[in-house]
Amino acid sequence: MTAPSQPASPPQEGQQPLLALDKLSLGFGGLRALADLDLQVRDREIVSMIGPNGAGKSTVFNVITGIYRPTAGDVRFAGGSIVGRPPHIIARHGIARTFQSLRLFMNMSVLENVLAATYGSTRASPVESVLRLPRHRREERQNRVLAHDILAFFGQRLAGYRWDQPAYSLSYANRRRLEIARALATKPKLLLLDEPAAGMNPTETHEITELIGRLRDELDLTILVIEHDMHVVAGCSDRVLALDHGVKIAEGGFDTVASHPAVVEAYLGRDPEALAAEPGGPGGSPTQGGTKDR
Amino acid sequence: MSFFLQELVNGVTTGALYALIALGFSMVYGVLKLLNFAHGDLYMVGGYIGFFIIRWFGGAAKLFIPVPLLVTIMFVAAAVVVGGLGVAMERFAYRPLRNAPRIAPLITAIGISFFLENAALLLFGAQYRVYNTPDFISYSSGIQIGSVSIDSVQIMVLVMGLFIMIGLQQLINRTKLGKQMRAVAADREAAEMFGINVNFTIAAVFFLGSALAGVAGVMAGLLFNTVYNTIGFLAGLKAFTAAVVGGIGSIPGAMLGGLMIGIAESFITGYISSIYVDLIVFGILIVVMLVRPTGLLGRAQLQKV
Amino acid sequence: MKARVIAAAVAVGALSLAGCGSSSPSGSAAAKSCTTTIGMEGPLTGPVASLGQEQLHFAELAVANDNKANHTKISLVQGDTQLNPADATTVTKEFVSNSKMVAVVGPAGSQEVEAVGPLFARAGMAFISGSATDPSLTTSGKNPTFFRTVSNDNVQGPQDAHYIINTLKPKALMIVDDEESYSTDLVSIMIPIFKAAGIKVDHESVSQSVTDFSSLVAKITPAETVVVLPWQIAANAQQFGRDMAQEHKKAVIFGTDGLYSPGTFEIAGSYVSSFGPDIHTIPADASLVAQAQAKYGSFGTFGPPVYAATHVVDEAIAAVCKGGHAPTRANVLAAIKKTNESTSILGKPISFTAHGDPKNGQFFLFKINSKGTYNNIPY
Amino acid sequence: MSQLATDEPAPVAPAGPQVGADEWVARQAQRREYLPSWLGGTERLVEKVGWWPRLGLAAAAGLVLPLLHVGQFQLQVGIDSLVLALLALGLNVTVGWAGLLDLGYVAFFGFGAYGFALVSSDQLSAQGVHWPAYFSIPVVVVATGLLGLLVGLPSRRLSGDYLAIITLFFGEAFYEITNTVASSKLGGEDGIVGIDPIRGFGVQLLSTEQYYYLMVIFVVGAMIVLRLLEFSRTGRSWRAIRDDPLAASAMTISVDKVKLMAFAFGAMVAGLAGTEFAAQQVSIAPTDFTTQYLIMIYACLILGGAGSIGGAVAGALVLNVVLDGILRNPTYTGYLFYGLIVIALLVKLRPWRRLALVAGSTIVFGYALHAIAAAISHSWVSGSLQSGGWIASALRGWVIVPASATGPGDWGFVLLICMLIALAQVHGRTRTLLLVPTIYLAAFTWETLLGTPTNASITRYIIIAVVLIVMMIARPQGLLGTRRVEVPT
Repeated sequence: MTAPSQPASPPQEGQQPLLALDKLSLGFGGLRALADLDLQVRDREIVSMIGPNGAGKSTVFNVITGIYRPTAGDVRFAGGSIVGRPPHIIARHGIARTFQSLRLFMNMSVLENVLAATYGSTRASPVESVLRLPRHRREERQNRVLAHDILAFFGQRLAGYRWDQPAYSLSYANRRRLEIARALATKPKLLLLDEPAAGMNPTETHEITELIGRLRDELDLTILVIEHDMHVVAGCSDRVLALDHGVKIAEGGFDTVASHPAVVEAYLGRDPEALAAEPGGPGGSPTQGGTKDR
Repeated sequence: MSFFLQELVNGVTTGALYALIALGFSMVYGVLKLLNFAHGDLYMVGGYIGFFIIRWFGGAAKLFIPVPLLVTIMFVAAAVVVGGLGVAMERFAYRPLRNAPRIAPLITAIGISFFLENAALLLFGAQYRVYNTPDFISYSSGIQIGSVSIDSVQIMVLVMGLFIMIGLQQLINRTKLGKQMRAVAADREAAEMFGINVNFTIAAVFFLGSALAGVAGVMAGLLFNTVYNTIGFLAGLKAFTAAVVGGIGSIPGAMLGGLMIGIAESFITGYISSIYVDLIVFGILIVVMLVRPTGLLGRAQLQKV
Repeated sequence: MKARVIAAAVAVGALSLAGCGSSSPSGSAAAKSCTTTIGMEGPLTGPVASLGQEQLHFAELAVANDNKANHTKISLVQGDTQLNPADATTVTKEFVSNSKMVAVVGPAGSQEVEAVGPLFARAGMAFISGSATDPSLTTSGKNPTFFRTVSNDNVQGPQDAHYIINTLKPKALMIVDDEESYSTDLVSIMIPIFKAAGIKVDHESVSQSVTDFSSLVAKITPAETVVVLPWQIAANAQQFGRDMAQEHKKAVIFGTDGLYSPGTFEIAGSYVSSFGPDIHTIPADASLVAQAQAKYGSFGTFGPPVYAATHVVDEAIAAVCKGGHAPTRANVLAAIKKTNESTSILGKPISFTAHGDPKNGQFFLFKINSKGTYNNIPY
Repeated sequence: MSQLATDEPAPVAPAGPQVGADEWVARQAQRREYLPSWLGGTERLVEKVGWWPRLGLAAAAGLVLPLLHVGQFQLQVGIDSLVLALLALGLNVTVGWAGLLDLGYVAFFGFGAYGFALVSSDQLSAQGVHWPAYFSIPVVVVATGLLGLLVGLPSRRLSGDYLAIITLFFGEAFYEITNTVASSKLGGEDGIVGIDPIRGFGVQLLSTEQYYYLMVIFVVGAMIVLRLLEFSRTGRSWRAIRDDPLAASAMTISVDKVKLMAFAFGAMVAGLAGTEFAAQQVSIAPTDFTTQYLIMIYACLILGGAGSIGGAVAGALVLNVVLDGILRNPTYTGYLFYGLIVIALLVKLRPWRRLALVAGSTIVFGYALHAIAAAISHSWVSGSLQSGGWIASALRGWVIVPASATGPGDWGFVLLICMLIALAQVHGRTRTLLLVPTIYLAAFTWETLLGTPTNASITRYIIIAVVLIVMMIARPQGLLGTRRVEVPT
């Protein structure tokens, strides 16, 4: 097991953040999903979001990517506000995501899943495509190169002989990988990963942890991760953010957040005794994960 | 004023009928998310059953049993037979498709509708079958208020419609079966995990919904006298509109929608022209759907991401 | 596995061989007796199937009776048009390409005749309708091989309108079409005549599939003493009349052809004009009526004109054969043109004008009494 | 990301077999579903040939057909089938690829036909409007596409069943408008008559052959265009929004625009089919564009396999040729009926012993029953068989045909339906046992009710309905489609 490399550019005061959430609030009817959430993510930073189920983590993603519209507050990406933009425009600005409940194009082939995500970066009209005019041919060529490269990034896991198979024929773990590959094909600056390790065995979980590091190091991506598996959180994050009931309850390094009383309480209620009994719980993982010396 | 009232009475009666058909339609949609296109044809089958029962008991003019008994037999027989037909339909055609792509059960429903229409043509012939209701339920047995007349069949339809709707509402809100239905409608898999017999519940919904269509068929026969093999299509379409306008999957919505469509039709005929009835009714539907896609009483479902 | 493949292949092969074998014509029989085929087009299914079935029954009856009388071997092939021009076109193309077929009875609707006329003209094949009454079919010149045994709307529309104006004398009336061309055509012929006579006309329209008329009936004002229903479905008119009774409306119903249906439409005091006579009341037809009733049950006025049409074709074929010629399409067409029957099932002579209309076009008017009986009255 | 794009694609050798869940899943999925037994063998054989060669072969076969001394009627059936194929191709774009359930599709067909008819007849004015086809067809097709955009607008807010409903009513509204509301302009129930043939540049298409060839060209052309589109940016975006519109929008696809394009494209193909239909048919009427025909188009697409270009065409050809070419002839209908029973038994019943047992018992059962019935009353067996040819001689003395067949036939039909439903519910020995009386009852019902000439046209529709239902249960992906998964949302 290798730990991800150190953050290439440590957070500096005064540098403009790539993504900034400013007093973000969202309510569904009487239900408050997010309340006055502030978050700044700098370039090439990996930030993890943790919190119990229903804490509003995925809701943050949905607001950032334009699926929900915040009732108050602002989302600024690369300096400009993106609130109110439709999802596909936000995606074209450079924010890509994966979904907690896998949302692949199940009946399209592996390769086509990746190619479909190049829609925003291509321009060929249907007429050009039918007549196979130069722009269509050029774009298709470039897209194929891109897709090959992205899929190759996952090594043997998504190797060639599977590319023409429908996505539903992949195993659960590979579907998660393919979802990340598809997100990469939109050429993002910011990648939002919603529980990338869910449903994976320990080996695969480790691979994903490594992969997240590589994505930042090799592709210069900024990454926001939602994850329940504390091995992953501990293994890749520069910074951790804990949410509960739509409110930020802690932010900082992994160890700080994981031992923060509010976080412990949020996960386990007021009984600190149960902490040790929960192997995957926030208290247990830094030591059990044990691969990283901080 | 009396013209207005007369049109209102006519509209409410027709509307009650639409509401009954729409109820079953809406219930089935609630549990299976299936647009059961064959629902209107169940109504047609109900109409035929009523006709043949009249015939078996001597024909409209020469009945050899008392009229209340006859009407009871008609309703019970239509409810049981059509309900059974609905259950058979579900068991045979829809159940294998429960996890198939959405289009599959829809196409099957269209196929069943087509089958029922043509099977009825084959078995019962193309001629219009006539109940001849006035021969055994006299018009003069109704109520006359000024120049507004409400005949006893209309009264019966309204009263029965009201009772059925209240009963259904109670069934769904108060009984164990109703709770199961709501659970299955909300989340079939979760309901199954909680030990609810999903297959039984869905079959029950089909039975109830189809039985209502069968009852509506008999009512239509008594009211409008005529039954033939394609009456189901238009009635189904109208009920469909009613269910959607009211909010598909919602029981009070189906009632409201049915009454609205019935009254609208009546007033358009009375005050504008019969030529534009269908077009305006469809127009209402399109406007409702665009302004409030979930219908008047339907609840928006939060999309899970 | 392999064995099953072979077995299935053999089965398929056998079936297809058998199919080919039986479809080859049995040529030798044709020479001995007058053997030939005629077609019958009608709405055998669909919304007006009852009409088409009645027509089919009478065509079958005519062929059976005439074969017996003339010692011919005419067989009848049926084609379902659903009263739909597109279906009629398909069926007609099938008939025209059937080399054994020499003439066709039908189709039922004017719009269908319009669609298939050119096809029959190209094939030189005669076709006789027992119910298409649009005047333009014979006057347009597009249908040179078309004949009909019924008179056209140009006779019926004005005749009915004038009867209503002169005898029933309404101040205002309601006229309701059923959205089918037969009905809308008649309405468009009648409305100007009413308006010219100073009668206020409320023109309404309900589809044939509507069975609830209570809202429409509520609209009838006391001044409107006549309701004209040029409909094809008698059961609907009956319901219309009942809705009137229920809402205490006193207007008189005046219906046309399709409403002629004793036993179904029996609103007392109503009038029905029909292109066909009630053959129940024609003494000479008594045995035929009995025969038809025994075989098919009750019937109205749509069957007999088709019987007459089929009879015309049968006689033409018999005449050609008797003359020692082969019953080809051209021969049969020529013989039909020469038709001159001194009497017919319709109770009147049948012969055709140069355009194919029956000579001495005539409609029949009936008034329904309180027992539901239809009484023929003069116009 | 920049360094990625510059690299050449890394050559990835197919990995050798690995053990693990992934591999197992992958291998399982590779086993595509084929038709049972020998039918599947044919399927595999066809699959070995590539898509383009297959299209070439099919097109060549289509072009050669008229040279084989087929009659006018057969060619007409061919034209009708090809019109349906074109319609199914267009529907495939909207429904098969983009997954937008458009139940008003037939109105686009009608709009194309009416559009062409209006500018190619005397309908609009006394001397008429008579545009040449090279002008009118593109104009009408584009106009239909614009109408498609308009009708597609609600799809931005509505999806799934709601969209289906609203489009269904659009279709009904089209019928109402042409039939009743605008009847003075559009000819009402009579429709428009006297439509010009396709003409332009001094050429007129008049004969059936010419229209047949034109339709072959149009269908093959549409297949080529759609195939090129399927694996392009647009085609992928269509299929992406079918599988998951939300994910598609997160992946830079402008879902609204893509939906509208799918609607417009489907509508354009339907409009094109409409112009050909009007020109070839000479007259059109509102009844040409009813829900019944819509069901027919859907049946074609479903039978062939939604999402597959070849499937859409094959479905249309098979269904329409069967319906118009075979089922209009009572004798052929009989062959088809008994043939299907035999084939179904051959394919489904295994092992051989069981097949022989069922066949044997059915034969014995029939003769026994016939003998008993004959012993009781002669009138029970004195009716005449409906089937002709060798089937009749094979069945005589086996199947009971009462003198007056109508009543027993009706009950037989009802009983047959009950038996079939029962058959679907039981398994094993009971099913085998039940099969014998069911087969016999099927033959009885056929000879007394379904096969009679009077009921021929009703039987046709019953067969369409049964095909739709059985197809959906047994093979929802259609003849040529691939099975699809759908993630419930």
